[in-house]
Amino acid sequence: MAVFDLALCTLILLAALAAVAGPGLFRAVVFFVVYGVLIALAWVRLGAPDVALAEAAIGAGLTGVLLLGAVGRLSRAGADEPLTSRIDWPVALAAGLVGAMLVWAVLSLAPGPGLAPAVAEILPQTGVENPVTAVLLNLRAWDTLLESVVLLAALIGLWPLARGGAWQAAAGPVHHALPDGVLAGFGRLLPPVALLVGVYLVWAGAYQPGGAFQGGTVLAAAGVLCVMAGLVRAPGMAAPLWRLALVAGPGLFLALGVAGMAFGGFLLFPTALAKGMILAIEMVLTLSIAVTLALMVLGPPEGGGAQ
Amino acid sequence: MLPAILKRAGLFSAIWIMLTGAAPDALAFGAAAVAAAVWLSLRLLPPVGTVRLLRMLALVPGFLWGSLSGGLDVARRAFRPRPGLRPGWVTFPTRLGGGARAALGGELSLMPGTLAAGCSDGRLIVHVLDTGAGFDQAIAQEERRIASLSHRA
Amino acid sequence: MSTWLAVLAVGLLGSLAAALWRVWHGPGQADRMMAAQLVGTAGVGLLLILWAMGERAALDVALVLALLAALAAVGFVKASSVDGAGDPEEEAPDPSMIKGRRHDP
Amino acid sequence: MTLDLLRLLLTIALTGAGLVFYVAGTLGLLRFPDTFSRLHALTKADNLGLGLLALGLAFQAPGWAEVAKLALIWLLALLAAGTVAQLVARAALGRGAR
Repeated sequence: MAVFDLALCTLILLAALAAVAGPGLFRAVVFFVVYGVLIALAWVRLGAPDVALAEAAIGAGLTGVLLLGAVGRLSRAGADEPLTSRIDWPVALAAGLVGAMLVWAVLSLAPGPGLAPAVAEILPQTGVENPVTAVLLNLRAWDTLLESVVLLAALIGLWPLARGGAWQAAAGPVHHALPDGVLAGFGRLLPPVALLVGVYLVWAGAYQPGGAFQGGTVLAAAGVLCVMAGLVRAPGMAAPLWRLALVAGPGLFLALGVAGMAFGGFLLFPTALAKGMILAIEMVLTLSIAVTLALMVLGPPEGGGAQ
Repeated sequence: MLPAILKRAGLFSAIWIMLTGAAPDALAFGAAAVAAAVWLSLRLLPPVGTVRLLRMLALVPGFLWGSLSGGLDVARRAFRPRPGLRPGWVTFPTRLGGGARAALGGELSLMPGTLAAGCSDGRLIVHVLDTGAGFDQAIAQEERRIASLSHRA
Repeated sequence: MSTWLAVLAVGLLGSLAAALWRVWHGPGQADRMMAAQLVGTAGVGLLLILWAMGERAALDVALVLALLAALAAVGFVKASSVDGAGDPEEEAPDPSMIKGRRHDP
Repeated sequence: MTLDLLRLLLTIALTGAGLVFYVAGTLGLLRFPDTFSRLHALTKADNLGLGLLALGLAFQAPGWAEVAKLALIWLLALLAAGTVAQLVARAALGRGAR
């Protein structure tokens, strides 16, 4: 498999180079989509299937839609193809420097098992069987809590770009499709299956690779497809229930973290209750992540009526 | 309405079991997920008639065979020194409505020599690899098969 | 068995690499997009092989990749519609392109 | 011949055939003269390749659950292929995507 790994690394570098330095926006975006598939393979080879799952869902599903939509918009505005293959030297220098530092950091890593034994030792007290979930939602819950807040902040940052300042209107442009066409047909069939897969990934997260982020991304993709197929109107931010869906995950996480203070400290989950608490956080967080990601991909409101 | 709900619930339960390998502690999660999937599917695809699931199963071998010969056909052309293509377009009137038409298009795209590009003015637009080959009857036959699946109430 | 799987994986990766040529050369946007689709299908195949080699979770990664395989293409056809929010099937096809035969019963 | 050997041979034969179809799809994508013919090659050959690969590997699956998941993966890939072929072909028929 050494040949395979070497070939995979070469392809990743080629795809990355073509995406960054190749001429033409559209080509760059397609190479970025391809790069996502290759990176997912690399994560599996590195024994990190959790990351591979997230990459497959985000890279293959959502970023493609987002970036291709952006290219289409630039082209309609007559502003596409501003990219020349001219290299921006200061940026290249800075990126090269960071790259060299990363290479140095990797090479200077002491060989050894890392933190895995320490996690394995404490795993029974965390309430879950998947060590990655244990780290994300118990041992380093701070990180995950802040990440979920960052996601929300990104969406709030996107909202002021609403056309005409109507940020409470339905997200994105008003999508439409031939009601009995191919696109609508696909949009009628796939989302229920995607919903099942998304919930499955959340359930699986307690035992094996999976979790709120991966599941939420798949659910977001299902929602985006429903809207893009013209079957469901995108939600608007005037609706209190949608706002609740956005903040419920980080909110519950924060509340249970504060409750943990009764047991010794912020975000400290007592072993007996940890499983239930983590499960509750995961489920509600999945919903929030799904709604946040879907609204980000659909884009700021463009003046269509809200739901 | 009830038969549609039951059929879909059965189908989604089967998918859930395929996903989880019938793990017993996944059943509660599964019940909720299947209920949500049925609700979503009824909202996206309201039942307009009955779909004959058994007859659909009966069509599977024919579909697999078509898919196999479709793959063999392009593989042969791809490996030959000269692919021998005479590509062109044909348009067909179709009476199929809604999802059935998209299904026919998708199926034709996996069969030998034909590739659908949706509809326009009630005509199915089909790209064929070899305009000299007889595909008219094959397309008509697929249309009849798909039409036999649904039964409008 | 594991040798055979490794051969299979390298062969499939070679097929994937050749598709990158089409992404680079196009010429049309549709050509680049379908080459990306091929990379996705080959990626699913490679994940199945990695699963057979003992990476249990690769099967779920393949599942997610196959589930969302069409999403980028859906984004592409939406973005290339007139207003960026439509459906290519709503628009009449270019008549000069399909000047082929009409078949009527 | 033992059952294990038979399973091994079936796996090798089917996955080998799957690889051939993948290569055929790629060759078609590179060699066929126009966008739509290339779309034929991609849609038909690749999904047959994936199907054969999945079927071959199913003989090595530890249990029925994995076999079921392999089948589900192939079905989803087929649905995606049938949809993408039609959508991309139609988009290429319009103005923008050529």
